[in-house]
Amino acid sequence: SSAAGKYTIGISNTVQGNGWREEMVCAMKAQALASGEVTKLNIAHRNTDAAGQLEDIRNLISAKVDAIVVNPADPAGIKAGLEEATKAGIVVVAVDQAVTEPSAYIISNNQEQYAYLGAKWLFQQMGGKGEVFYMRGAAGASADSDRDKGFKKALAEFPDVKVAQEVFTGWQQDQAKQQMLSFLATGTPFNGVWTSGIDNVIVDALVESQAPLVPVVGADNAGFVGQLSSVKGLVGAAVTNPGSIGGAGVTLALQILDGKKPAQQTVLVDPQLWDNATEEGKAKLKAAADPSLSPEWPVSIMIPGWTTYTKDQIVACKGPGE
Amino acid sequence: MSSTAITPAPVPLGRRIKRFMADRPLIPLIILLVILVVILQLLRPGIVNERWIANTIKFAIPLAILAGCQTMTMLTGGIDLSVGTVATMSAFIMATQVVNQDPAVAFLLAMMPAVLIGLVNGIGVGVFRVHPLIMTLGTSLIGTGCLQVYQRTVIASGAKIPDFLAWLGTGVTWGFPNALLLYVPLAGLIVFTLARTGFGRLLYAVGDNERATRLSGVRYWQVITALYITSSVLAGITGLLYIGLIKAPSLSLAEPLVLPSVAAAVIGGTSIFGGRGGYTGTIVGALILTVLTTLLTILQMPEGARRILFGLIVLFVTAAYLRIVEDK
Amino acid sequence: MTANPLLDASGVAKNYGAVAALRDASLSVLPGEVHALMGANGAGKSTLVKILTGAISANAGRILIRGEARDIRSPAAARRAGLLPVYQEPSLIPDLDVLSNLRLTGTPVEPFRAWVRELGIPDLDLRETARDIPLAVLRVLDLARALAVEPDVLLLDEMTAALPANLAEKVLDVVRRQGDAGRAVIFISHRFVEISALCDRATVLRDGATVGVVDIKPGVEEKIVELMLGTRVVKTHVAARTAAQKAAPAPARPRIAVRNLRVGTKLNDVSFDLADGEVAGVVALEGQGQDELFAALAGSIKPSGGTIEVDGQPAKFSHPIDAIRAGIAYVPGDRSEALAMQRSVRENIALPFSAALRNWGPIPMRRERATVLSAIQRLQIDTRAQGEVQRLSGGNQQKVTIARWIAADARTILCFDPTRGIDVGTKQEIYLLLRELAGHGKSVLFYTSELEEVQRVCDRVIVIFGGRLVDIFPVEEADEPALMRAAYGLPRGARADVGILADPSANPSDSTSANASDTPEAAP
Amino acid sequence: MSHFLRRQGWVTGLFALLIILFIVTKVIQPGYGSGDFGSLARAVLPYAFAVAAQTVVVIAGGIDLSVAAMMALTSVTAASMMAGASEEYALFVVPFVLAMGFVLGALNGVLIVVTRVPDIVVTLAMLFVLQGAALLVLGAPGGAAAEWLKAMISGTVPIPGLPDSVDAWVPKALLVLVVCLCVVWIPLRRSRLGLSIYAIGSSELAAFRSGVPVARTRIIAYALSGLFAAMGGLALTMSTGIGAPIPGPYLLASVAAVVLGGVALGGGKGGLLGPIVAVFVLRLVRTDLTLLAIDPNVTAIIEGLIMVAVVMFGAFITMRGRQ
Ligand SMILES: Nc1ncnc2c1ncn2[C@@H]1O[C@H](COP(=O)(O)OP(=O)(O)OP(=O)(O)O)[C@@H](O)[C@H]1O
Ligand SMILES: Nc1ncnc2c1ncn2[C@@H]1O[C@H](COP(=O)(O)OP(=O)(O)OP(=O)(O)O)[C@@H](O)[C@H]1O
Ligand SMILES: [Mg+2]
Ligand SMILES: [Mg+2]
Repeated sequence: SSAAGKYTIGISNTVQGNGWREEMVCAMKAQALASGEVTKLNIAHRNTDAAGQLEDIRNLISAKVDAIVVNPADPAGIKAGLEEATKAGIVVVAVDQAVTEPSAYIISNNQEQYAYLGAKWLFQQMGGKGEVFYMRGAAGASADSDRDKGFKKALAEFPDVKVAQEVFTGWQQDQAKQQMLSFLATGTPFNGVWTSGIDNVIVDALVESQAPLVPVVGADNAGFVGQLSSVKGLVGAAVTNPGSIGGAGVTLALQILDGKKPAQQTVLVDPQLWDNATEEGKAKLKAAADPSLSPEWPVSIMIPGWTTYTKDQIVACKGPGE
Repeated sequence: MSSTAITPAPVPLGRRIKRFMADRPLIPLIILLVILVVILQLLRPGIVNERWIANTIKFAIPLAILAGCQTMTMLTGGIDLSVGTVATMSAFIMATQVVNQDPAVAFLLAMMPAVLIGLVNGIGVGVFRVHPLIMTLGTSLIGTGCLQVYQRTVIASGAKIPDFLAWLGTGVTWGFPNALLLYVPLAGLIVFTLARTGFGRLLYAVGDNERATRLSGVRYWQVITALYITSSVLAGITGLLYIGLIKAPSLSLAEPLVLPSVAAAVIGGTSIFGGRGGYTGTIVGALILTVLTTLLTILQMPEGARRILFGLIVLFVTAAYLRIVEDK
Repeated sequence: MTANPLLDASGVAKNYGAVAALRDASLSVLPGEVHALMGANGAGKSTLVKILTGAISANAGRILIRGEARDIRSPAAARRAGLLPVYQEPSLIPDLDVLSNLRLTGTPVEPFRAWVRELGIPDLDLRETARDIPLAVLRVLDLARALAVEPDVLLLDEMTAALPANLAEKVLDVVRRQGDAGRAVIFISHRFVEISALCDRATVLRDGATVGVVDIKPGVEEKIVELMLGTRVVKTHVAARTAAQKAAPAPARPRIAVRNLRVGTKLNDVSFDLADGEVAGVVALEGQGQDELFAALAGSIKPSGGTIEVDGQPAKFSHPIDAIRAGIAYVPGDRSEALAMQRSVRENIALPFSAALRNWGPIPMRRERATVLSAIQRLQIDTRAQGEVQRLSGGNQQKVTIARWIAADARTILCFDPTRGIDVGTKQEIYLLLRELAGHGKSVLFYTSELEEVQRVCDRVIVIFGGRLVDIFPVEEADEPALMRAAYGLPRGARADVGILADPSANPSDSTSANASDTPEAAP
Repeated sequence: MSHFLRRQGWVTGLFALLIILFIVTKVIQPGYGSGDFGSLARAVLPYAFAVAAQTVVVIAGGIDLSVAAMMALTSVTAASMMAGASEEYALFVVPFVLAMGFVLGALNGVLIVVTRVPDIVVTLAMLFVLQGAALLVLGAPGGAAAEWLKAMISGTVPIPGLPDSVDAWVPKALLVLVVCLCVVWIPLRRSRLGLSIYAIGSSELAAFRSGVPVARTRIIAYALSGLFAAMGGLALTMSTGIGAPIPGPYLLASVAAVVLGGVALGGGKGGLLGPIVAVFVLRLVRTDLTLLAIDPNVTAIIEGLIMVAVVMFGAFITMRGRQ
């Protein structure tokens, strides 16, 4: 049952101009193309909020797509739209973050786990004690509050680790770098930095101001992964947060359309941690490093078992019919 | 109305100080800046050191240049909201083109969209009389879209920050940020242009009374087009400097600077209605905002409270400044 | 007039920073009187009116209304106290139609309509947006709006300055009847004719202080002028053209030749020449096409037909810069159209220097200062508040608009009512200046709403009516009655009664006394 | 008179554009029906209130950069108050939130009047303050909305005397919008206060001299803006069922729609109808772009082009009209 091009798939995404999300959309396109089952992708991709995403989802329903793959602006906020889609016979798959609508399928990065894994590694590196600079994402974003849960969980396991300072970077590079530099200037002692994925500018800041290179946790962005093997004296770990989850979402949607429903509504893709403190981690980092990618793109451009496109395909960022 | 008799009383000291400051609006601004720095030092003793000053200046410079764009456009009663997009575009294009191209070629390519957007803004505002807010907002939307389309074509080639830009953006020589090498002449040029050139005169005059300038033989569209191109080129240069500072090209690199750049110009005493203001105040305004950001980062309080405080302080500073400078 | 004063202000002072607009002004107005408030430009007349009506607050002073101290903090409060102003600038909301403007101020519509008709505007559309209404009509509407609520004290700040003679006449008529009805009017004007014809008493201000109150009777004008100007009395008057001047040989080629000029429906088939060394007057009632004529010559609007030749070459102006390049400068009647109000006197005067693209570079400061200073001295501009032009008085602002073109050394100057709202002293200076320019070989086209100026300044007079050029007078024949008749479109030689002020025979004492005080030499 | 015609002409033109867009939509997607129109109405709702909020202050000669933040704050306040509360409690929440918008809006106005800082700066500062307050109310998206509130904007109401096929084209969301706007706007337009708002926008000096209480009028204009923004915040909570402390894209959208709707930035001119029609146009363009499955990045370019082109066109017409 794989006659070329049977389905139209709608995609809804509400953050634009961020490397991670761009990779996600490209993965969706590449996967749709590689699967050979999709005639057309219908992509609604802009900066907006839950209400705007509801609008996009309803427009996709009007466009009579067969499935909708959505990165939700908010787990609960788009419930009504997803419900309407299911009622209209459309398969709904949420990627990256969960949704509360029970009829929707979810394939997501485990955000809580993401933070827990990195924080735990960091606290171990610090020898179970000391001060940590906690650089969060955007205040009020659901991914940020999920990650905060994971971070707090790890923190609870290490009673001697204290948060020296907590800031919101807004997931903005310049703000994060300025915050780091200001923090350095205060002379507050600290033994580690946890970042919510704005990582390479933090390493830059440490290097530029000739501050002691404390362990840094970041995400698997190409820039940071490169730094982990190139910056001398830097100890750090990249926690995977693949944008290619978008491709996996398309695969899941196609499976369901083809009648192969997963056992559970929710499929979690657990993050991995690659550190440069162990040989094993170094090997993984080396394998993953890809200086040709834009530094904002996560290097894990594929998810084994879920994506079937080639690197060329995702980099070309072309969907079916383009 | 009081019925006091008119006695030419000696001018009280407070009033004299006020008048002194009103004549030199830069002084109260600098005092405000110093107060902020003192508060910072009290909160975190030792923070105000050479390194901190260098860092503050480094971050204030891109903001100050963009605020210069706002100052000049605001003098004519306009505003340039496309500076963020323009700076981002030139930074992104520079970083991606320099991988395969000669740096000089990459530079030219990077400045192209800046000139183009400035030209379109200028024509829209100057010839078609579209409100600058809308015009520059529109072109920045278009620019962002174009950048995103472009972005896909260069993913495979990656990005690189030219060493020179990194040196300029982050380097420090004898305690002075290298960026001053670019900024001091640039700021001097802006100040000079506004005060001592025909073009500067026209900016003030056009913002004050456009009909009067027309009757004096000024072609509005020429002034406005030149202005918006200048503004865009400055924004493009800021983008290059900024990418050297941040060293991570992204598709929204300089967007966060747009609203602060407007705020810096206003805090610095430039009227958004045109005809009034200058660049020296803007420079101090940019420094005030940068110090304020640090101050708020240092404070241990919930993010919400931090933002509330930021808003209140910006309001307070502007109001206090106006109070001091207005001599009515 | 033995009654108690309706309005009694004393010791009023107002400072703008270092500038004292008023120092010690007093004013007392009796019921039933039309009281003139006089003073040179910048004496503080407008400031006093604004204080009395709550538009600005005073630094000191006492105001009694019917003997009671009143605290007037806003125009609305003044209105409640029975004080209604018509300010020097129009006060209708530009983007609202007339009806909404009335509703906003709570003005009854029917009386307003009646007053408007009475004031000589029979066909006003109440739905028209104020922005689209000509300035002169706006002034009249402002007045009608004030009259409609039957105020106890009406304050008119240069009400007639921007009005053509026909409308001014109606206004004077109405004002006089206000006085007869037992109300009081405070009347500001620089025109002695009007003061003599209308007012009972005059309060004279000089440099922000009241320097005298006089009864208006024949011959008092000389005294008023003395009070107004203090030591600055101007005795040099411009004589009518002497025979020698008249004999100046006409140049072979006119500086500007206008042929069959047409602008939409407003101006039709106008042809005339303007020679070097001549001041040509233009006389017309309000809205007869003179605005369009000046705008077309200045390059502000494009004519829809006809030609303009400059020095024998056909010229096409698509922007004022084209006219300026051809040496033609335009001084608009409305100062706010010509000045960058927040900029300095110097920058305003130097503005044309920077206009051309090639002059956008560094300014030669020293040369500029010299040029500007000489222009300022030549026009005797009071530069005490030169940091911002908006702080100058109206008359000094007007001088700046002219100084600009003196500095730029324009060959032809189009002056549209340059003496609007200007004191006698300054007026004399401007007359002298225009003559002097002509003496240096410049040409001047001079529109005026005050007919008596024609005799003093012009060599020839062009009369426009209904968009057509109806007559060209040599100055000797251009006495006021003749001009007035021509302006009304009546053929030369016709005798018709056109108003109390225009015909000296209708009101001999007023007219002669005005002339006597102003320009004895020019008396017919 | 010509000005009046011009203004009405602009709104008529916008209506024509809207109808053309509906026809285009029907051509692109022949199945486009009443349900889809209902979706459009619901999408329009928050934008329409944001635009109404902006329109009032722009007419009064100001600008309000805090519109979106105000919506976020009122939305999180409503959502957090209704979380876990009874359905009836929402009857209290709605007026409370509206009053809160009104008061905070008035605060904007008071600050502008008292500090004499330009409105653009005051409302920019308030943007941060309100955003911060929203974050304090709800650190992350959450809360809930009463079912009856959510139901208020979904589906249609049977209108007696109208056949169901017509009814279906009158979604509840549209009714809510029309009723809310009219209840405030129509009495305002007819009152002296409304005139005063236009007056201070047109010429503050002339308004003052005409006896308009300028400061009070300005404060009320901002208060009304706050009220409309609170309606917008409630609309967000009604449609999503939650409150989100990060403001949506309503600020720039509101300014753009105000200008597209024929309200001059600078004040004194225009009405509410134009901007609301402009919102419908902008939302329908987005629908069409989605239906056409256009490359999403090109979508941004197209939206920018439309904005610039329409406004340039308007400017061009005015210029021609003037000559
Ligand atoms: N806003 C202001 N700021 C500073 N100075 C001012 C201001 N308004 C008026 N003045 C000054 O106050 C003085 C009186 O001005 P005012 O307008 O009352 O004069 P006036 O007698 O009405 O003159 P005119 O006949 O030219 O209208 C002038 O010297 C003027 O420069
Ligand atoms: N900045 C200035 N300061 C003082 N005077 C100036 C200034 N700029 C120009 N002028 C004078 O104003 C007049 C006109 O200047 P401008 O340079 O526009 O000359 P122009 O008449 O257009 O020149 P050209 O004859 O070369 O076309 C000249 O008399 C010049 O000396
Ligand atoms: Mg006056
Ligand atoms: Mg005056």
